Order: sequence, then structure tokens, then C-alpha cells
Amino acid sequence: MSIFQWAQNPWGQEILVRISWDLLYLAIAGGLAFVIGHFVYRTKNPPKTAEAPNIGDAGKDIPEKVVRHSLAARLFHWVMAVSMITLLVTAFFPILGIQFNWVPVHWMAGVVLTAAIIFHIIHASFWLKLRNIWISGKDWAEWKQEMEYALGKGEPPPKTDKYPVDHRLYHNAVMFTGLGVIVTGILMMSRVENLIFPRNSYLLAENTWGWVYLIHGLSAVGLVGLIITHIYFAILPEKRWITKSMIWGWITKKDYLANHDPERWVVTDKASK
Amino acid sequence: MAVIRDTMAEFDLFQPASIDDALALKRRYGKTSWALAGGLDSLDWFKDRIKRPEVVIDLSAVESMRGIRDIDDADGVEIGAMTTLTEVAEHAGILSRFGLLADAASKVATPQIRNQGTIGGNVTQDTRCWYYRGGWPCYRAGGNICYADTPTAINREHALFESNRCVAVNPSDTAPALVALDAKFVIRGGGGEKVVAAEDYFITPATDITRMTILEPGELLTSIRIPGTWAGARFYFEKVRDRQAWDFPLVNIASAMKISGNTIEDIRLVVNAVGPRPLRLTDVERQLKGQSVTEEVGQAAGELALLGARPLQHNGYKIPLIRNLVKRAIRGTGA
Amino acid sequence: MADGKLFGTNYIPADLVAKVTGQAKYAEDFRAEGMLFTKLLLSPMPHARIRSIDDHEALAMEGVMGIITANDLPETDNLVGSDRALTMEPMYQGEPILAVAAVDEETAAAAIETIKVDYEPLPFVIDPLDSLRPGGPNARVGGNTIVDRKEVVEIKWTAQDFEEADDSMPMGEAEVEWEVGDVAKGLEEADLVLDETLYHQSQTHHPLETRSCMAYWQNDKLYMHVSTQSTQRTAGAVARGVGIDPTQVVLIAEYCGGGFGSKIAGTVNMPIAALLSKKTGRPVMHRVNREEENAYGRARPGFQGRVKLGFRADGRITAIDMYLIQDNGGYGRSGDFTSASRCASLNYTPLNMRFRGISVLTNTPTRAAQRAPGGVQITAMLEPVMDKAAKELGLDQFEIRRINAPDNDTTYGSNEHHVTSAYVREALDKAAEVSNWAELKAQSGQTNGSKVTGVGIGLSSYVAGSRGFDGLMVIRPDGKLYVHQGVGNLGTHSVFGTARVASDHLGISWDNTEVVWGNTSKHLPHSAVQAGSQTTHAHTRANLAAAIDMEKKLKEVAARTLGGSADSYVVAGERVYRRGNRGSGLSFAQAAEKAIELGGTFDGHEAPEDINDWTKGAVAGLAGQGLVGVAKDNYGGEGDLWSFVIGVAKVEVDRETGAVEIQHYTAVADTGAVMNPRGLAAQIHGGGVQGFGLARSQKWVYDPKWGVPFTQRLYTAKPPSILDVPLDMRAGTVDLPDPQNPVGAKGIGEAPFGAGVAAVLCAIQDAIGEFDLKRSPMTTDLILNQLEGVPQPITVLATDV
Amino acid sequence: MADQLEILEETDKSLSRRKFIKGVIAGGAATYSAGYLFRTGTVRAQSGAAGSVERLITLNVNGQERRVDVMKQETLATTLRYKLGLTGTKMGCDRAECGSCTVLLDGTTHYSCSVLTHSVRGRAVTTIEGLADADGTLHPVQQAVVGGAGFQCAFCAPGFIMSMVAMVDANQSPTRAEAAQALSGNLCRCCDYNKILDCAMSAADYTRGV
Repeated sequence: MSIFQWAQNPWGQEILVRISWDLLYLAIAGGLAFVIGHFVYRTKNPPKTAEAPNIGDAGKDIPEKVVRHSLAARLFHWVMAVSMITLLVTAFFPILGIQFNWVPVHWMAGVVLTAAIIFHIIHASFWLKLRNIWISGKDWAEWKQEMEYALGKGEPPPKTDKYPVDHRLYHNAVMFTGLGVIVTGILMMSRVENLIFPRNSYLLAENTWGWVYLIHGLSAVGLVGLIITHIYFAILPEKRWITKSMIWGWITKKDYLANHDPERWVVTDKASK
Repeated sequence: MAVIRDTMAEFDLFQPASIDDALALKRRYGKTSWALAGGLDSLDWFKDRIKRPEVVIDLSAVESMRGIRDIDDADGVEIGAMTTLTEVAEHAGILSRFGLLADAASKVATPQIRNQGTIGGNVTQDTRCWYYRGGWPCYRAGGNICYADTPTAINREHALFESNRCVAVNPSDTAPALVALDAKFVIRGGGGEKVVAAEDYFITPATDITRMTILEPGELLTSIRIPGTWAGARFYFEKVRDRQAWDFPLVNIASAMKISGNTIEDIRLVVNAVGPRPLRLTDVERQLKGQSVTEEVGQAAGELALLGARPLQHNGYKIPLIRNLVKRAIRGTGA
Repeated sequence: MADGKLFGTNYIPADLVAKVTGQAKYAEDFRAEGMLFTKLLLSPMPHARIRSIDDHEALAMEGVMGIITANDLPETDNLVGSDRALTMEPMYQGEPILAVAAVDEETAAAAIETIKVDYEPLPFVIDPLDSLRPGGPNARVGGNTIVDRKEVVEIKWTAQDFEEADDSMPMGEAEVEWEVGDVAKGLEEADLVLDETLYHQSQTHHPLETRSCMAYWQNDKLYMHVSTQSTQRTAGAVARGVGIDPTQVVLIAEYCGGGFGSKIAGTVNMPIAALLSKKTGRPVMHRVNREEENAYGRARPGFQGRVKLGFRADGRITAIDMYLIQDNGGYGRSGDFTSASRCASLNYTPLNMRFRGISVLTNTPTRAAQRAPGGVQITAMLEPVMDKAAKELGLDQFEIRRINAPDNDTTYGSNEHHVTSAYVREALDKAAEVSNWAELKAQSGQTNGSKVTGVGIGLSSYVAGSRGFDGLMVIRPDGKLYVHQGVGNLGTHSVFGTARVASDHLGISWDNTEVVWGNTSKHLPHSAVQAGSQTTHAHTRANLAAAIDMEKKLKEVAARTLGGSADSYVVAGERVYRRGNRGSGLSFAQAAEKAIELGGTFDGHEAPEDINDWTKGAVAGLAGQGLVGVAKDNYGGEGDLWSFVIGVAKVEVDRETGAVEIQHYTAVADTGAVMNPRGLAAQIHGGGVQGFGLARSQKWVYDPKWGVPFTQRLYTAKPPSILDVPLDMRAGTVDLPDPQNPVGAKGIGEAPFGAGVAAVLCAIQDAIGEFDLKRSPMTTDLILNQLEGVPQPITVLATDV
Repeated sequence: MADQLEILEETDKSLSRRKFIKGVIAGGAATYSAGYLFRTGTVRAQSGAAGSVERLITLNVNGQERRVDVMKQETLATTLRYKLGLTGTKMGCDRAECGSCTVLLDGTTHYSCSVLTHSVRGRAVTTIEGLADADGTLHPVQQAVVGGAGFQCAFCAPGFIMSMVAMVDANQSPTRAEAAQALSGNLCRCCDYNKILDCAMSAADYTRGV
């Protein structure tokens, strides 16, 4: 098992070609290991479904359907999901031995993903509360507590803000790997025939290309692991209310009160954005 | 890159006497093994010390892979993959029924190479892209670049069609003839025997950028069957090259045509050395059916053949060359 | 052949049976007890400095007996910038770095793969114009040109030089410049002025036998088997390269599998086998493979050129203003471009001429003479322009050349030298007759389906001899004449042909004449190098001089034995006898016996003063073995020796594919009196066909980004095959003796080459119309682009494609 | 699988009853008359398991049975030149691109630089040294070449002559064009093709005895 793939250039110098595809198998294995591990743990200690406290009049302003994801946000998520899956399939199936004409589909899906992410960045920076997704110092403490509690130690963690810390962590992981693949991917388009950039494999210096391929590869296999876990959680019964919200956009008042702290995620008819 | 490109590195040599034994060896040694037919392509790789198999399986002792026999009540022929190009070019039955193939085989390289090179080897040979042959770490060699399609590349011999990242071409002379004759390739492997159309034997980089054919490591091309379908049709083969001996085609063309009166009833038209596999001009064929043989029809067909061509810096000449060769194929004569 | 003249008749070369039975041994065919094998490590980079070499793993391998690098080479007083067998600063991809000797090639190759070389890549350049641009890269750390073969300096042209040129070749500061007459005036007076930018690519020699060597030491003598054009003159080169005295070298080179100028006095790699043999104490075989042959086996320099030609309405050339940029490779300044200026001056006898040139260093293989160095390039470049002018002036291709042709009174070049003889008009007439030009010309432009016919001629010249070497021969007691030849045997047969002059003079049959050649231990005289078409002229003279000395001594021996005065004796019928009394005389065998008794100058115990020291040594070695005839060529003479060849070609160009079929070729030579008609035909046809290769198919290709070549293989370099030559080939000669050679002979190796290139290029041009790209080779793709109006992928000046 | 690989005595290839002819070469230093060492294959585990045969094989060269010690990756040109001392067969390129190494295998021309020696067992190998009679009488083709003063440097001559022999065996009255085709696998860098074709044509005459 190696991490990098090397080659000798026409002058006999060692050059970095890309990551070793062993890492792909490692990522798949890692992702599945986590899933299995978590599932085993989960069957041992079934998740306690949080009770929605009765807060009486305090919740009279809270609508029955609490909007969690705007239409734009949901569209983005699903466009990204589809293009991301397409990219991973077109990238890795040939490596796994399923051969087909993957390059055009791959770069096109890449373009879609890029566009989607650009949209998301703009949309998020101007219309969404960035602090919803950012991670601050106290989040770490909370996350630690959450983990300890999950392992049966300590106090139950406080109810969360709009996005629980683990969601935010996941979002950041996807953000970095995602940016990694698209930035390098755009450069790599100059190495294949495509409708957008002229082909010029000498665009970057040989070693720079090595890094580009390395980052692209690492990010891509990273995403493989991340997406496996993402899908796993999305289909867990106790998380379904979140998954639904990514389809319909809202959660029930009950789920809202059960899982979120109205103090931290203030929802009123007006403020439910 | 090989530091020194001379003197073959060591390998184990096996000379099985039967296909089963050869396959058994292939199974046993897998990717570290190399099947050797005429050896003219293989030994070159070995001497360059770029391809270094641990085990070489020399098929020259497999009698059942040699020779030519009639099939389909003597309308067609089956040619053992280890049959030499000279035998193919001089075989009476092939000369009389499938002159196209004899013509193509007789234009390969030189007499010595035809005396040793086999039909199986000729259709399975690797590309001659000089960047790839030079041991450069290109896509085809497992790298992530095509040196032949860069702003400064010298790519006079390279591809205009079906080039997916890699712009190397298939250099075979007999391959287009066999596609034109609708030949069937018989492949033996772990899963027993499978028969594929000549067209489907050759692949593009889109399918596997490191290979030229569908032949898997554990498989052998054992024979080639030419059905009677095109026996005695009007054939045309032409190979344009820099030297009249020892040269690969700049472009070659093979066509089989059935005409009644002056009307084209059916035709198969294939050009090679323009892409990673012999390029069958199916659209042109469709257009031509029912047409009559005239310069105009030929001209139109030639133009149609160029759809989708993507010339590189140095191979633009292949555009008129393909067009004119198609024209000549329909005209049925060079001059 | 007992009586009757041998000179001018066909014969069977003495070595031919050995050649057709495989008994002829070339350097690589020798074996010795305990012989080791060598493999080289070649530079993967076009220009680099070697920081370090780690070969400990290789040395530890079983069977590896020794490794040498440039540090093991003796210091030599080479010309500035000339290359050596191994280097620590490779100037081109493929230059040898080190050599491994092992028990077999497999071990040596495996050892090479374990050696780690730390290279520091340096800037490199493969196109001379790139190096001349302001701020352009230099091929050498010191600069980009070698002035006067003395120092490496940097010459850059100005941005303005390049702008002014637009599509033509820029012309900045020159390295060499001369003018005869007033070119500006000449161009003014012209009715037609052509300003052409032209290109001729560099070209590897591709001798079929690579420059393999085998060496071993015995009693402090180096026994060296090499592939070399010359024999006696190679021993010195070996000695220099190995750092020993020439007397310590026994050079064996009976056969040479082709050199064409790349093996004149041996090869640069000779010291490798010799030094490894010394280091290991075992014989060492250095088999050079084809890739190596094309790397360090020398090449013809390419030219980028711009020429202004002024013509009077009657076709007379009033002025040639010529600028050549020479692609020099990384080492030793090549003389091709200055030779080219002389050829242009001689072939067209312009009323005024100016030449400017610069030889630019590039990181490509070392250049050296290749059959008509400079002459081939300039002939290939200018002859199509001559045809263009003929067309515009409404003159026949022969006519315009006849009008400008040189003759016996012509002076040429910067210093207005004379030629000894030039029968070019006669040659042109003969060529028109032999090729049946009238009929060919009528076929010009005729079409046959998609094919169109073109005809063309090429006028080519080159130097054809030198003077002042020694002849040495012995009549032994067996009555046979042994002619010792220090020249080489590379297939021109001049090693035998020039001996026949002596047989003729002494009236001895060819059967009783033995030629001694190819081994410096066999007492060979100081000789011309087997190059530049020198030997035919130089050694007919030298051998005749020695034969005359032999005749004189025969008579004296007879006189001393039988009484009377020497001049009362005659030599005939393999006897020396009293005039009028055949009975009273000596057979050659008896004369040899007597000579040994008499000693002194007769049997070589004394040698003439004026001969070369090397020859004196050879005479001493023969002392006492028979009657020795030895003399220096003192005939003298002034002016330069040149031969001329007219090529006539007919081609058929397929307008749909760009394919060219050469259907007819005639070559007619002005090469003095003909020594060996069949050999002459072989020379002018063979040279012509080599020219076909340069005109049509032969390639020299580098990747510009990496500076790595692709034409190191014969199938990518594409020299002509037997199917690329016409079945109808004719030869002729004007057979007019050169006044400065007693038998009238001139050499003929060089001139045929250019005639072949030019005739074919002109014929293609005649068939398809003027070339947009005036360059060679004119390959199928370029022709088709021109015919179809497809933009050419390269500019006329593009190198290495 | 391994048990399928039974070891057999080296026999003629055409016998199909036995499973393998094994060209696998055992280790151990081999020397040859000229005295220099040749590298020998190191035995690999598999081949050991599969068993290996004596690397000494018998070749039929110029009508003689020659026992010779051959590496598995050895080409016929190497065997002829270095093991059997038949240096008349030249190596110009070692890549099947020049024809200097042309020999006859059962009468047809091959580039001996590109034939594995182990694959010619049981075939008749003819080299330039095998053409003339024992008494030195030259083969008609050789006579024709000598008569026509064929070739210049003649490094290509042995290869060309082998091709001429194959040509006249196949066609005793070739046209000049047919002769050129028959010789098109041989390169002459002196480009003496015209004289070579003259010789080929007279070789046909000599063979027909005219």
C-alpha cells in the first residue's frame, strides 16, 4: 500500500503523478468501518428520542412547520449531491474496473458542481446567517460533551442551534474537500479535450501538476468517505426528520422543540428563515 | 523512462504446445506474463527495457493456432492467429475471395517481418506513438499527460478521431481490412471461448487508455474468422507512407463494396492510423448505399468522412488525405 | 589482365569473396579470450552538469569488472569545444557519461540501471534562431558560437534584426563574412532578383555498421579493432584519445561498414574500449547500438538560409548575396557553411558575391563532415531556386546552368582560387544526352489520372583530391608486387583501384599484384584520410611515384647484376631486361633476391629523405624483404581539385495523396579520367540515392520542450529503401583527364549526393509548382498540404521537425 | 496447475502429445570456447516449481547439429555471433529495421536479431557461412554478386545475399521490380541499390544456369 504514485519524466527525474489508488480503497473501507461501527453501537444503545418540552405560550409564535432549508438551499444541496455522485462514479468506477467513456461526463458534472458551489457561496454569504454554520470555541466544548454523553458519560448536551456541531463539522469537511476538487479540477480541464478551455498540458510546471493531481485525488477519496457516512445518517430513522427537511424544507414544531433550543435558534413566523 | 534501452532483461520462457497450456500459464502468471506471437513488437519493448515481463509465453509451438482453413462451406476462411502475414498474403483462397486482406498483409513492413509477424500480432500490436514508445510517462503508460497533444508536440503521425486524452493511433494494415470484411475474432480465456466482431476487438482510450484491444491479460486471440459475406466483393486497399518499405501508414484505407451495375448495394469502409482504432465510416456507408459510383458521390463521401475530425498541429494533412482516399476507394482505383 | 591497361577497366575487388561469404571481419566480429562487454550510460537531458555519480551498487555486482567516466580520460589538446568519449557536462541528450565493463552485455546493462547520476539541468536550445534572439538560451555556459575554432563567445541579434525580417530569415551580426566584387551593384544590374528564405535540416549519417570497437593490450601495445574510414591516419587519433604514443598502437580496420564522413579518422568513442581494457586487464568489446550510433555518431549540420540571387534576362547570375545560419550542435565548429559558400560560388560563377554566416551552438549531436559537407545543403537549397528563375526567364533548366557553369578558367570563393579542371558544360550536355532530356522535358506536367509528372536536374560539385602523400610497394622474392596502402577500405575500392596504377606502370598483372591494407602493423605509408574524395587523386599520384622509383631500382639492380647502364634496361612482361634482348634480364623474383643482397635503398635499409616519418618507419619495417619502391608525391600542381555531378530525375506526384514516385534518375560526372567504370557508377548512383533520402523521407526530429530526439531509430529516421529508387537508373561521365594527375584521375565520393537531393526536389517542384516551403525533406504531408491549400504546420525555418 | 507443468525431455516441437517444451533456463555459469563468461539465468521460484530443462539445446545450423548453451531471452543473432562464432551475420540495428542479420529459417528470410533462439529448435538455420560448398565453391548467388562487383562497404551484403537466395529459390525469373520487392527488407546505406538489383537479376540467371 502506497500513498503516492511516482513516475520518471523524459529527463529521468522523479515526478509525482497522483495519489495511489490504494487510498480509494482505504477511504471506502474507512467510511464503511465507521458506518458499521456506529450501527453496532447504535443497536447496543438505541437512541433516546428527545421529548418536546411543553413551553406553553412561549411557543405560540412558533409555526407548525418550522422552515429549516430555503428552496434555494435545498436546490443547491441536491444539485451538488447529484453532480458529486456523478463525479465520484465517473472517477472511480473505471479505477474499480468498470470501464466506460467517463471523461466528458466527469468534466461536465464538475462544471455543474462548480456553478452550484459558486451560487451557494454567494447565496450563503448574503442571504444566510453564516454564524449558523461557523464553528466557534464553545462549539468544541459542546461537541466534546455530546461525544462523552454518546459514550454514556456526563450530562446530556444542551439542545442545539439551527445546526448541531457535528453537522457544522461535516459541512466544513465537505467545504474544504469540495473546494479542493473543484479548484484543481478546473485546472485539470486544460489536460483533456473540453468545450471550455483549450488543451494545454504544459499550462503548469511539472511539479505543480503533481500537487494539483495530489490534492484532487486526496479531496476526492476524502469525499468518498464523507458521502458514505452522510448517506448512512440520512437514512437512519432517528435522523429522518432532518432528511425530510432537506426535501420539504421544514421540520415540525415538535421536532423543533425536541431538538433545538428556541433561545439559540429563534423561530417566529417572521424570523423563521 | 529507461536509463538504458538495449539488451533484454531476463525473463522465464515457456513454449506451450496447446492453447489450453498457454491459457493455464497465463492464469498462473497473470499480469507478470506476456504472450509472444511473432515477437517483432514485443522484443522491441523488451530490448528497450520498458516492458519487463517476468514470464514470456512463446506461442510459436501452438500448432492449433496456425494455418488457414475454409469455413461456411468454403465461402469464408478461418485464420489461426499465429499464421504469418506471408502465408495470409499468399494463400490462394484469401487471394481469390478476400484479396483485400492479402493486399493489406502484403503491404506490411518488409518480407522478413511478414515471414515472422503473425496476423494475430499485427492486429494486436501496440501503438507507435513515439512519446509512448520512448517510455515517457504518458496516459497510456499510466501517467496523467499526453505529451503528443501539447502546444509544442510533434504529432504528424497522430490521431484526429476518437482521441480521448491520448492521441495515439492504431498502426495496423490488416486491422482495417478485417473490419471491412466483417471478420470475427475468436478469443479464448478463463471463461471459455468468445467471438467478437473485428470492430469490437479494438478499443479507444475512453474504454481503457492503456490498451488497444479488448484482450484481457488472461486471454488469447486464437483465430480470425472471415465470413463469406464479402467474398469476391469489389475491394480497395491503399496505404500512404513515407517509405515504400519498413513504414507504418500515415493513413490507410480498406473498403469492400457490392455493386450491381453502377449502384452501390452495400459497402464497408474503414480507415486506420487516424485514431486509436480502425475507424469504420458507418455514416458514409449509410449515405452511399443505393448511390451510383461517380466522382461526385465519392467527393461527397470523402467530405462526410471528415465529420468530427480534430486535427493537431502537425497532422492536418490527414484531412485531405482521408477525403481523397475515400474518394479513391469508391472510384476503385488510385489514379 | 596480364597485359593491357588496368586503369579504366572494371575489376573484382580483392576483398569481395570475403565479403560475400561472411568471412570479412568488421570491428564487432573479433573475439578474444576473456573478452568483456561494455554498455554506456547516456545523458537523458539535452544539457546538464553532473553533480555526482553513485556507482557503488554497480561495482558490487557480480560480473562487473570496471567503470570509467570522463575523469579517466587523458587530457588532450583538442580544438576548443570539440567533444570527448565521455563527459561531465553533456551537451545533448544521448551523450555518453560513463561506461561499464562486465562479463556480458546483460550484466553491463543491469549495472547501468543501478547507477545514480545527480544531474543539474542547464538551459538548452535546439533551434539556432532561438539562441540568437535577445536573451535567448545558450547551448554552452560560455556562449552560443565558437569563433575561429578558438573561443566560445555569445552573439545575440537585436529585436530589430528579427522585426525587419518578418517572414524572411533575420540577418544579424555575422561570424564569417566575405565579398567578391560589388553585390549591391550586381543586384542593381539584375533584371530578376529572387530573395529566398531556405532551409535544409540536419541529418544523421546512419552508417549500417555502428562505430563498435574492440581493444586489448599486449606487451604494452594497444591492439585496436575499430570501424574507420582511414587506416594509417586513425592510429594517431587512437593514440591521442588514449594518451599514448602512436607507435604503441596497432590499428586493425580491414573493413568499414560505411562512414560517409562520420568515421574519417576513427570515432570519438574509441578510447572507451581501450581504457576499460587497460583498467580491467581484459579485452573489451564495445558494441555500439543504433540509438547510440545516432546519438554520438555525428550528423550533417542543418542550414537556415537567405539568398538574394540577381539574374540578367539571359540567365547570367550577376550577384549572389547569401546568409547561412549553421546548426552546429554543441561541439567543435563545423566548416560546412563556409564550404557551402565556395560551392555556390563555383557552381554558379556569380559576377559578384557576398557571403555572411554564423555557426550557432545547439544542444544536439556533434556535427561532422557528411559526404559533401556544406555542398549537399547548399545544392539542395539553391537548385530549386535556379529552376524557379529559369521558369521566370523562360529558360530551359539545363540552359540556365550552362550559362553560369564554371570551366577550367573559373576562379571561385573568397580568395578566387583556380580549379585544376571543370568540364561542367560537357557534363551537362552528356547528362541531357544520357537521360534523353528532350523526351523527359516533354513529359513535364503530363497527368495520368491523379498523378502528374515532373522533371528536374541538380548540379553538384565538391572537392576531389589532395597532394603530397607517400607511395610504398615491395617486389618480394615470390615475384609479386605488394602495394602497401594506408588509406581505408570503406567500399569505394580506391584502396585497390589506386594500386592498379602501379601495376600498369610496372606491367605486372593484377593477379601478381597484392594489396596490403587495413592493419598498421603491416607497414603502411603515410596516406590521405579516406575522406573528401581525396584518395583517388592523391594515391594514384603517390603510387605512380613509388612505381617509378620501383622501375628505376629494377633497372639499377639489373645493371648492377648484368652490367651496363640502368637506362639500357626496360621493364616489361614482369621482367627487367636489356633493350632488344629479352633473354638478358631478371625476373621480378630474381630482382627481388638481388635487391636484398644489395641492401641500401634497394631493400629499404635506406629510405628517401623527403618521405613522411611514418612512411620511413614502414620502410624500415619492410627492410630486407624485397625490392622496395617508395616515394613522395612530388608532382606538385596548383589550384583546387573539384569534381562535378549532374543529376536528372523524373518523378510522378500523386495530387490526391502527395505520394512521390521517382521513376528515372541519371547521374553524369566530370571526375577526370575514369579509373573504375563500375565503381564510378556505384558512387554516383549511391550518392544520388542517399540524396533521395534527404529530399523525400529522412527526418531529424526533436521535441522542442524536452530537447529529446525521436529519429534515433531507422524506422523513424527513414533512410531510403530499395523500393524508393527508380528501376531505371543511368550513369555517364565526360571522361576528360584532369591535367594535374599523371593518369588524369579525380575523386568522386562527394559530389553525387547533392545532385540526387537537388534533382528530386526540382522534379517535385516542377510537378506541383513552386514550394511555399523551400525546405527539405519535401515529405508527403507537406506536398499534400501545398496541393490542397492546407496551411503548412511549420514555417520554412522550423528546425528539428 | 503446477502438476500440469510436467517436465519433459526436449523434443521436436511438432510432437503435440507432451504438454510443454520448456525453454526455462537453469542457473550455473557457462563458458564457451572463446573463453568469456556469459551471464546465466537465475532460477526463479516458479520455474523451479515447474521444473526446468537443460539449457543446452541443439540447433541445426548450416546443416550441422550444434549443441549450444542459450539464455531464455537470447536472440538468434546473438547465439550465431557470440556462441557459434558465425559473425558473417551482422547486427546493424538489433531492431528488425536494417536486414543485416537476415538468415534463412527453413528457407524463408528472418531477422535473426528479432527471433528468440529457443524458438528455432527443430528448424533449419542457414547463414551466409552456409552457402558455399565445403570445397569453397561459391553459391550461384555469391558468384553473381562477385561477378557484378556487388556492394560497397558490404556490411549489408550477408543479409542481402540471404534474401537473394530466398528469392531465387522462390522465383528463378523475377522481374527487376519483383527482385526489388524480394530485397525490400534489406537496407543498404551506401544506397548501392542499382548495382545490387543488377546482381540479383544475374543471380537469377546464374541459378537458371544461363
